[in-house]
Amino acid sequence: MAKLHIETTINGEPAEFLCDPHETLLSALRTGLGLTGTKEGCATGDCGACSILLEGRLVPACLVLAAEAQGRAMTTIEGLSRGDTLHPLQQKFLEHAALQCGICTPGFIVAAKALLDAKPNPTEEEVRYGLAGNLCRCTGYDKIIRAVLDAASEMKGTTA
Amino acid sequence: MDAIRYESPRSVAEAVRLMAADAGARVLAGGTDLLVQFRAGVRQPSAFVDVKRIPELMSIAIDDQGLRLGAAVPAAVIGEHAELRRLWPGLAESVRLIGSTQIQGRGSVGGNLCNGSPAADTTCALIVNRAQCVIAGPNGERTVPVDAFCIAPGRTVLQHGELLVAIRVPRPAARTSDAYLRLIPRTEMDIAVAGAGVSVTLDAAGVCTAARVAIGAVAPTALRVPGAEQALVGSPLDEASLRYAAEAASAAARPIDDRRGTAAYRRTVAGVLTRRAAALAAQRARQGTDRG
Amino acid sequence: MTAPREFKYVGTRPIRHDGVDKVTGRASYGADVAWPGMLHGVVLRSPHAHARIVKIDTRAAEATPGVHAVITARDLPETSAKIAIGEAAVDLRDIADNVMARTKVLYHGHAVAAVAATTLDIARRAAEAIAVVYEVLEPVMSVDRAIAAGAPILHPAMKTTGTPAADAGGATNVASRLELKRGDVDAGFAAADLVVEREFRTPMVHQGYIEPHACIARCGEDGRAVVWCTTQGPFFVRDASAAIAGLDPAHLKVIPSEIGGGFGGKIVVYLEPLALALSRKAQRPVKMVMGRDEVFRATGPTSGSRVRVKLGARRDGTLVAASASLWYEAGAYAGSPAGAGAMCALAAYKIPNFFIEAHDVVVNKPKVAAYRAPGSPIAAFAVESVVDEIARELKIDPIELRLRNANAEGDRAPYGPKYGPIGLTQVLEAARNHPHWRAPLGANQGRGVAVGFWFNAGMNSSATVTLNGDGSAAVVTGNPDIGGTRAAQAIMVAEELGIPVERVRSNVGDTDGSGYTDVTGGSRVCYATGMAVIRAAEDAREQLKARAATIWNVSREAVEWHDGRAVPPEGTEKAKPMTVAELAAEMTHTGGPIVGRASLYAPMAGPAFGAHICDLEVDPETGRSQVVRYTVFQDVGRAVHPSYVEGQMQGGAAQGIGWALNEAYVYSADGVMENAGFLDYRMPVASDLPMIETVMVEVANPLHPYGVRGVGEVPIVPPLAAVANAMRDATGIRFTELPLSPPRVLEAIEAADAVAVQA
Amino acid sequence: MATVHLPSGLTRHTGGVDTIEVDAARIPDLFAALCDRFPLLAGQLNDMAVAIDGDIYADPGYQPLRADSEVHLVPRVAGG
Repeated sequence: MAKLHIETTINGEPAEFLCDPHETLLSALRTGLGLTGTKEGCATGDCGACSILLEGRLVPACLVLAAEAQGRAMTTIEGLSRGDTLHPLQQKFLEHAALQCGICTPGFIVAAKALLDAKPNPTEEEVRYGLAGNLCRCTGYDKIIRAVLDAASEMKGTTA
Repeated sequence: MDAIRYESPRSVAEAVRLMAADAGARVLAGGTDLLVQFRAGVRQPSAFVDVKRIPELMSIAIDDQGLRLGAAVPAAVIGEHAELRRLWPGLAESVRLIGSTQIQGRGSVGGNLCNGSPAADTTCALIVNRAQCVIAGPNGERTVPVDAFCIAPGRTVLQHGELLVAIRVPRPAARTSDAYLRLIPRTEMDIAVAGAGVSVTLDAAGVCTAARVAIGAVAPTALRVPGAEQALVGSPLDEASLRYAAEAASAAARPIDDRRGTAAYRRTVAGVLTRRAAALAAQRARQGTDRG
Repeated sequence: MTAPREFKYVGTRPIRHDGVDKVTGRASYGADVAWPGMLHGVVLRSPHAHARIVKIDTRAAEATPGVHAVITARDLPETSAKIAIGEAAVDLRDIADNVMARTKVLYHGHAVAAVAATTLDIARRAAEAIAVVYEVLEPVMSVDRAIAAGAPILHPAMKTTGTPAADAGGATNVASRLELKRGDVDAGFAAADLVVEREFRTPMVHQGYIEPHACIARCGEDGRAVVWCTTQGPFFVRDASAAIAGLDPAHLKVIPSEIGGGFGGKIVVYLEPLALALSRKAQRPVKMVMGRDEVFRATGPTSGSRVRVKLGARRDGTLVAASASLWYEAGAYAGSPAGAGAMCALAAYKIPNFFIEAHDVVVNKPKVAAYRAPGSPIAAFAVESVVDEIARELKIDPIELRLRNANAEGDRAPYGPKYGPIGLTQVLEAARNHPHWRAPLGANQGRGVAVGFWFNAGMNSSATVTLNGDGSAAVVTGNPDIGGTRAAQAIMVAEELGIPVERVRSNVGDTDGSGYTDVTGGSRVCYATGMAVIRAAEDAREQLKARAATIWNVSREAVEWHDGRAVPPEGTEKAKPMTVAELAAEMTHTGGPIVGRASLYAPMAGPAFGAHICDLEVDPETGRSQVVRYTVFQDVGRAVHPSYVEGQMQGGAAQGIGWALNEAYVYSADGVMENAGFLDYRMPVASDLPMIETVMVEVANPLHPYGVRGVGEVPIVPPLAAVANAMRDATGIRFTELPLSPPRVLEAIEAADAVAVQA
Repeated sequence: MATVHLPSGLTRHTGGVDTIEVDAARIPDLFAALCDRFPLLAGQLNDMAVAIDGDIYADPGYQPLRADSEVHLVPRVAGG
């Protein structure tokens, strides 16, 4: 089975990998490129743990073929912090204890970034519906929503 | 997994050639249904034909004729199109209801239609907006009304070698508007247990001169409900006419029991949603500025 | 620890230092690891819910290029060792048969064979090439069917243990029966002014952790093996996997990964013994990761149930008699939490006369595992619903009625011993005085209240506290950290040594690196392991005091300790107080490195109570409902890190709300789960819930130096009834079967309207 | 003399007796005394947890008893 050679940009850096034609982008990220920050919770697009940004658009990496990434730019959780400074969302998730086991946290932070990019000053309801595609079983969502609202107010005006 | 191919045609013609040459090939737009079925072993394509690099399938255009919506345009992109949301609020609503934000980043109206689910959110809204499906195939292009596009659960009118290129929606007449509502147990993420789309046109006095009603998840395909339409036409869309329309919708429904809901429940709720969608469409039509 | 102690760090909310890895995606979970030369393992699972295995032919699979090992139950030794799993001792024979079926498959998805190959695709294709001949049997899919005359028998040799019913005898699907009695229940009911009896049903539900089970195992030529896996109990994985795979536990090390949620479902083993057996055969590491459908079909949900409850009360609301009959699905093998349910059912109330019987019934569904306060939510759903009916009937405020009957210190628990200090009354008073209880309700809205109880576990824990030359410290325990317990442990060490929390790193050790420790579960980690951490820190502090004594040449007893400093006795010349950092810098010449150490067996841990208030809005035309306000009150003993205590209260409430409203295993007639995925197994999403307010009540637990009580499990107990009581308030209908799905609610509303029309 | 309370499930092995005074310094001695007096109890006790003056020990081992200890035998419970 001949593998495909895919050239992409991931977190601002060129990256290339080999993949099977039917391989998902999630599998290519985790095994091909060793970026295990994006997690698999269901492989059917229903849990949000594999959320990434593909050309700036929030998508489930488990429902994208790795081959589709040819020539496209992606952002994963590993790309959110700059050097040793965390993204405001990462910092607020820690300050609000908005995570317990943490398996859903990467997906939530990437989805929250996409939400704040589109709506810098969201209401609680807009945050809840914007993040309805990310399942969390530990927190009951309360502290996650507070962390995102807090990050939004801190980031207002600055495009992080 | 013998050799599955990945193709990424740049034109409709190239896509048609690929589809015609391989009966096992399947069109890949958002993949939110196809890749789940592939992963579950329900579908074994011999090739994925990724159509997202073909301009005609990825564009949105509105002219005085109406809307031309590329079959592969992601729901999220449609949701951000202000003019489309203004002219067809019910259609925009149905598109926004397809899954979560993540699914919206991938799922398309064309994909929703071609998956052929009786519970598909956009089909009812497309039917009541008199949409037409633009199909390209080995012997050229043809157009099919959306009411006839899905023929059974998971089966559409597409022949071997054909693919859905775009959906055309005529510009709404003056004092016309639509609405789409669905019933899901949670507030997001679920497949519709029942759905209803309504479009109404009012005259200057507020009397309904034309109406279209379609209900989803209550039959092998989305259903138009002429009985409900007749109940609305000629009335001022008051409580009584909406109630008759609801009863007609419930009567027309042919639901089944499954893991998502009971038949009796779907029948009742199809009526409730028809009444509420008709009220919302009427309110929008009354408020609507002249969109002629 | 009687006098209330002033704390410097306990009760503060430091940022957990291990959190940075989690928010940056660096934290390593079960499936995140790949070892050189690794093969991929997959499991072939039964397509039948109940069948005898006639023949398994693996030749075609073994011949597939790229396949390095194929195993069936024949590759695993027969074992009947008993092994402790949490407090309950468990017969490994059942766990081993559940890991891979030997002669019979007992549920759809039951493991039958496993394959290891160079790629997942090859392994999957090879698994499909394994030919299994089954003799299909009629499946038993409910308690009612299991106990009906002539029902198929899952385990021909099964006898009802415990206190079999009088008419018991012969082949049965009732694995055990338990009785709890007190006083004269008939006399009690005779003396009651009001008797209310209802029968309740709940479906099988799953813990719903977002991380599927995953592990990687390497078995060397010398029989020495290592397993990296996501688990709540690395020591149990070591001992059970060794026994099931036929390895010497002395040669097996288990390294717990970060764990992506467990709630009791990751206390058991499913993949680890198979990965070890495959690796031994292939002589290469083998990685196995479950798909979400496998997690639903073939791990350990909690019991579906049928519970009948009858309560008798006098006109003034005093409960005088209670009887309950609990029937819990055990799944394919004995072992439902029916006993725990029986003991928790009446734990809140002083009822002089009661009779409770609890049955553990096998059915052709996956073997149930623990799910957060196992058995208690099901029992509370029934009892708290009937208590609500009695309050309504007698026109007494539902909190007032509960206060009148609330157990307090010195009262005898239904399961026997007297309660120590417990906070039920304080929790109920906090609920009654909270603005939520009096807030106005909107149209179609209702309010419900319910209480919940859990024992909280003690058991075995070990901890070491290692001092570094700069005065910082590292603590190591054997408990995987699901809910932030590492942060609490850092606080405890900081408190005992008097150093800043940021200078304490907490670590989860592997089974070689930490002393034996029981599972993370039973709400025990902050209590029991916390106690070991405190004693280990005290041990380190005593060694520091001894070093100060050496430096000042005084007796050890004469050295005092205040606020992180060793203080010399009055008048010792050339001696000034020394900080931990100063003492640690000297440690290599005052006696060598300092390692504080403690291990202990902690008794059952100070039971805890919670009360929840739920406001629910119901759409009468569609039966849809939405939680519009929710407040959790809970006796936490002492909150070490309040943010993570609140997190447990909010997370438990959300799971309970999901259980009440939309979650359920839906089975076809032939025993196949029809909604084995997150689309149709509907767990609450962010937009389904309001903010969940938390009110912590702190009634100190005398068994813990800081008064800590377990907090993890109580919060899932009240929501089922709190939501159902709110539904009753909103619709006027008493629902006795979960989930309260829109179809079920609308059907009842329409039926009630029809009756109203006729009346 | 420790006072031992048996759960109703075990009283069928003791002819209905549910409270017994036993002279024992530690749990193993208490179990031995119980089994001497009620042979049918043998083998029934090792799956039980033991509450001694309110504190429950899932694995009672060699726990000591005070002269006036109150002991309850309690079914074991697995946490979640």
